[in-house]
Amino acid sequence: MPQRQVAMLGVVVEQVRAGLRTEEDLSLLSEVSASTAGVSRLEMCIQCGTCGGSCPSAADMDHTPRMLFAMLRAGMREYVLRSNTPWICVSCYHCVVRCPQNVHIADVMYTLKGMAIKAKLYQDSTAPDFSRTFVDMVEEYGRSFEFGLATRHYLKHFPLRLPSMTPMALGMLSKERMTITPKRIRQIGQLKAILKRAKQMEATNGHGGAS
Amino acid sequence: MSSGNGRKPAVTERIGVYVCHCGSNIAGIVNVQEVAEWAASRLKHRGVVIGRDYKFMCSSLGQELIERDIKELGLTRVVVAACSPHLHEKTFRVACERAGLNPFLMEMVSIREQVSWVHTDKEVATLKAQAVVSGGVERVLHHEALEPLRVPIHPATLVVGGGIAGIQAALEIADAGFPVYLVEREPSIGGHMAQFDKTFPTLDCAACILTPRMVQAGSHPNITLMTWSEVEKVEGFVGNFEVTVRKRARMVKEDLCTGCGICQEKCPKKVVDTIYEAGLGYRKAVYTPFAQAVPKFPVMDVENCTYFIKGTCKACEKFCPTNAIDFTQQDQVLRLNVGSIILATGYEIFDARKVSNYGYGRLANVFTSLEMERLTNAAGPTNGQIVLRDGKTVPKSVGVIHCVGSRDRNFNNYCSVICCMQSLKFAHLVHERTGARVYNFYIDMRTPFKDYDEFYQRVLEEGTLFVRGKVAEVTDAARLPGEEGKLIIQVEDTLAGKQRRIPVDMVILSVGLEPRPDAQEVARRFGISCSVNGWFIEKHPKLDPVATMTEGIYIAGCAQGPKDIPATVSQGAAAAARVLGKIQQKELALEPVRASVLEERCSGCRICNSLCPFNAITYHEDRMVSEINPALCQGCGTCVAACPAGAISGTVFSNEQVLAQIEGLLLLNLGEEALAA
Amino acid sequence: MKHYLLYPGCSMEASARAYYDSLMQVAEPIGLELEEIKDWNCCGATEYLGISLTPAYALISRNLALASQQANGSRTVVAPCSACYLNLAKADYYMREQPRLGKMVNEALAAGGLAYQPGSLDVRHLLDVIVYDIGLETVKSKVVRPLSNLRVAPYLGCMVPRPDFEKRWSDHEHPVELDQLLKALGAEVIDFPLKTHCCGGHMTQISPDTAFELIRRLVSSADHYQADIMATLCPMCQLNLDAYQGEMNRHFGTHYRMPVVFFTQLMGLAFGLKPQDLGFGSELVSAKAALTKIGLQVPQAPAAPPKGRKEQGLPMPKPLPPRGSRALAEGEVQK
Amino acid sequence: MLPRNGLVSNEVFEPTIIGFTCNWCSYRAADLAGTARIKYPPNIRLIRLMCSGRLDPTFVLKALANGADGVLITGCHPGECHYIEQNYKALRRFQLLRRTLAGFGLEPQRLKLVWASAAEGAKFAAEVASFTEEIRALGPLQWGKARSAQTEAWEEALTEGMEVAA
Repeated sequence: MPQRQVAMLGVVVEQVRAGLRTEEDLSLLSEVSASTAGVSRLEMCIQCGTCGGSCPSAADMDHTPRMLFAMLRAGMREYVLRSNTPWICVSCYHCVVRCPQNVHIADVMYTLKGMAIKAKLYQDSTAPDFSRTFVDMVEEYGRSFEFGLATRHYLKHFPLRLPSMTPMALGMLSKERMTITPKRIRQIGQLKAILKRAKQMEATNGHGGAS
Repeated sequence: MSSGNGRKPAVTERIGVYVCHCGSNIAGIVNVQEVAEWAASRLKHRGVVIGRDYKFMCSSLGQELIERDIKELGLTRVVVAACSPHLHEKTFRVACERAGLNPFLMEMVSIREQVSWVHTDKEVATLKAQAVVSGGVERVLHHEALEPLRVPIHPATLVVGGGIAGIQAALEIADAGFPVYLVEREPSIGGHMAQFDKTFPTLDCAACILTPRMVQAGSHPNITLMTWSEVEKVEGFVGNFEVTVRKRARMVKEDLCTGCGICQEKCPKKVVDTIYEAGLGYRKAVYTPFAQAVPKFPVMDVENCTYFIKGTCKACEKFCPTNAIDFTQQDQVLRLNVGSIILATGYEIFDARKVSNYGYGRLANVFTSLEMERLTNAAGPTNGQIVLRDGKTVPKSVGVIHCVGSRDRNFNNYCSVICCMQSLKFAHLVHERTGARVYNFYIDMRTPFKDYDEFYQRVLEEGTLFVRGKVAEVTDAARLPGEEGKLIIQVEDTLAGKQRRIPVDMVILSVGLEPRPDAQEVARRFGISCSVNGWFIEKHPKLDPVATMTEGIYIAGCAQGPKDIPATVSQGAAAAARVLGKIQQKELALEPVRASVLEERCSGCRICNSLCPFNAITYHEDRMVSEINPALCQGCGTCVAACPAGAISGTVFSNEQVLAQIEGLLLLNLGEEALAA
Repeated sequence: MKHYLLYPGCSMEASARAYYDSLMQVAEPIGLELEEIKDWNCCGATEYLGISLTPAYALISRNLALASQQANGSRTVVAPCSACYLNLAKADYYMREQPRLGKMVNEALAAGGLAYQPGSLDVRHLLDVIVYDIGLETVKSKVVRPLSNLRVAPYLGCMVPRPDFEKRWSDHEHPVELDQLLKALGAEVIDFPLKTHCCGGHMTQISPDTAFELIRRLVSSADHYQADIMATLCPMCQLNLDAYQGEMNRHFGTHYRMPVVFFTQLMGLAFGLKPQDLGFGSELVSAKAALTKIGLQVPQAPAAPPKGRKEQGLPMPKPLPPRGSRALAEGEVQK
Repeated sequence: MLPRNGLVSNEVFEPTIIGFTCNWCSYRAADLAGTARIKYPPNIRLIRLMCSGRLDPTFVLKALANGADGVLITGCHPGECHYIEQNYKALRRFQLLRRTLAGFGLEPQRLKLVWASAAEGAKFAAEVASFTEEIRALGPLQWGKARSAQTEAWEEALTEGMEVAA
């Protein structure tokens, strides 16, 4: 192998190590786009920062949404999927309606959450667990169940906060705004069958199934 | 005429078929080589002796190719498959003529606008292109040698719109010695430029450079100025348009008025001036929009005049020293004959209220760029003082937001061209006049053209703080210390990668330019077209940005698309040059599309007589036949289609030609072998 | 009577009981007939979408499928909860925008013997239906106890006016519908600049510090405008602003006491219904003080002085005409 | 069976459509659709006339008799005719032609009239697309066997230069 090519190979190895695996990751953008509900228009981003400027929780994000999109374009898979940005997104849709390119930003955030969970790259937040707990409950009962969820979640993640939350929880209970027993829908079997089929399709068609 | 499916009899004509690649515009979708070869082989029995494809048929080399074939192969007919005939029919006709072939023996078919640009499947597009070529081949067989009709060109020109584009065009033509009618909707000429204070990048005083031109236009012996007027109707054709203009009643007798201004002074009715003062100042019910208005005569706004509303007042009449006020004046409808028309109807500014997150209309100290022009203008409502909406407080910090309503799919998905420079101008003026801290918020800084980027450098030097980021919102909801009572601009500073909240006293929205709200209607009236975004469409985006698809109608200024003053003036002058060129020709060659009656077949039923919109058909009682006057006939062909005896034929669009084209398009000419294929 | 299918959503049965109760109380007088979709399930809120796509949309669409079965002469599904409204509307819209998604979802629904044809239902929010179908005039005609002197901050939160696929609202950021409704009830409505800003959503669970800041912004702004009460139309917003207000106060060392109720509760009050029947008393930040303000029935105070401009002031641009109304005539007249 | 230029695939019927355009409006609308790169189905083949008033009913019948499955007539909006009012004549002929088609046992919907100004490139493309779908739904044009005698007579009339009211 000529000297030059060997040197180039070294660069590629370095890039792989740095998480810049250009070879496969230039497809990252289209992968995210294809896994998003509706037409994401992600490739249309002009990096104007409307999203990052609009975001009510930008201060707590490690990257603004705009930066995340730049990283997506650069194929920086690990940086993107390790980012807390999608988890801090509150789905307020300010960025979506203001985006001059009509990028479906909020839905891209949902996609990134799903990809991060699947890639097991984002573990240091309570958020995936909250989502998981919520989803488990919905799958079991067909309804969400705030009291059970909140206690389970707080016990696990904010045990120290729980005592200070007690007055609130008691207030909610005494005012009959929290139920202790969950409701279950009548045809839970039907729902379970539907979700089972959906999950099978998801598994065979990859994330989002919309490839 | 045959309608059968069988093979056509052999023909004696010798046809050349030329398929253009148009770079990759056609060749990217249509297999041009295959089309040319297909024509040469499959249409051989229809007279096609040669089929060629070439990169750019319209280039001189492409044309020479056709000319050489005409001479060397003895072609008697030519079919060119390329772009729309509206673009290059003339080019190829002239080429044929040079080679000694009558230009009307050439047929041009569109495989770009009608095939490659609108279809995606390469195979199907190629098949369609073949059918289109086949239609052209069948049609051209029925073409006849014709001579163009020659009509005189009326030397007068109509210029619509009295902004700087229209003024420039009118002056150029008038100076060359030809009459011009300059029609303006508002009471005065001057347009948007008359509202500005300074012009970028030289910071010339707009009024100082514009006013002399306005005065010149107003007093030029060759210019008939018609302000407070609108074009209602356009009839006729290039060289001989007949235009109907409604001159609205001014309620002021122009021959008596001296323009002294006493009526305005005495009028008790104050009205917010939404046009000239951009809603930031007041005018009276009888008014000239500004002191240097041309003409100097005021107009009466009858919708707001107390006399017209309540029946009493007449203060203006009482005080007018020359008795020039006339409350009984009526609109005048004038008919003008002109040979050419220049449309310079300008633009409207984007309505900033639509971007509700910027708070215009809700937050007092958010201003539009046009309001800012009035604020900085020494003749404006604040005498050039840059103050907040309370009319007195000088801002200590100002934010200028670029791209408002532009480059945004929620509003206008195009760059408005002038806003970056306009915003830099505001930054400079605010800095110079108030010493305030200035922030400019931009997405991309666009400063092309002479001395523009130098101006950017200068504004940088002056200490303007540039933030790269499209502003997310302007709010008065204070959240942090120091924000109370301020307008907070929330933005991602994309170069720092952080969200910022910047409190300022005043926000200036650099709003984009939009087509006039009635642009579509005006386009229809003049028989031209508008783009998807509503701007008038030029004949060719690169090579003919001044003419339109309709002969004799030219466009100039922002009506064609956003542009700055130098470009506007250039286009006005260019349109004038084109008109002058036409006038110098004195006469014009027109398509010889005309109908004529074959007397021996005419049964004298007179059906056609009433159908002709131009009264070109007369009935001869003595011979009991109808006859068409070729000078009056415009070639619409309605009579041809209507004649029950088939006695009327039309040149260029004869029955034979159209029916043959149908057969060709349906590939009936291929004969039996096509069925097997 | 106007007939609609109702998708109440999980919160209406628990934390937002007051919303449900007051809705049931005011529906009848204004001629709103609501038929609950039988055996509906949770819409997945904002959580399921972040886990996986097809199951999330299948979960939402089961409700659409049930609703279209039950249609019963109405093709309109009314959702009072913002998140439910958005999820249902979004599923319907995306399945139309991207037919592939519709196909996948229907394949999943088939496992439960269900099907849904995207676009066959209209998903609308309760407020939309009240303002645009029932009409403000009808609402006004039922008012017997005008909420005069009650300063209300209209608060819509995010997901009702955005992303608004069907362009049902007057604006994404400053919609006027809730203001109009509250004004029809006789309330004094403040021009609340944060009316569509975020309440924190599920951040109260995930990142409480983030949520507290968002709650603080809203409550402090309403307080700054001297609102007596905030009126909302979303169970999540109400829960966050009401139940976590004390926690937020502790976090920042502030002392806000801003009651937050559902707009239907205020409608009921204006209609002369009893506060206890409307779910009053279930809020953690008591609305008592605000209620006293109406109970006192203070006679009409002299109208506030008109917002006259200062002599040297510059005129303001006119506001954009609301959706559907005639464009305003040019040339505002100044006496 | 007439040659359909390879547009018949096994699954979907690909109709052949002839479109008549006015030089001043709809032909320019087609140009504009092209310039704006607005895609539409390739089934249509256009013929330029100076005015929709030039449309001889024979043209339509000729096209349908010789393999077109549908005919689209396009012209300037009412009141905007370049030749003052000739498009109204096209409208009248269109209505007559539709009745004629029904008389021949053909679906009158195979003929459609659309107004498109020079500015309406997008509209032109959308109309072509929807008309193509309409014709596709109707299926290939079938001259009813029972009517073959009539058709023959009609074909004859065509060659002689048919008389259809103006």
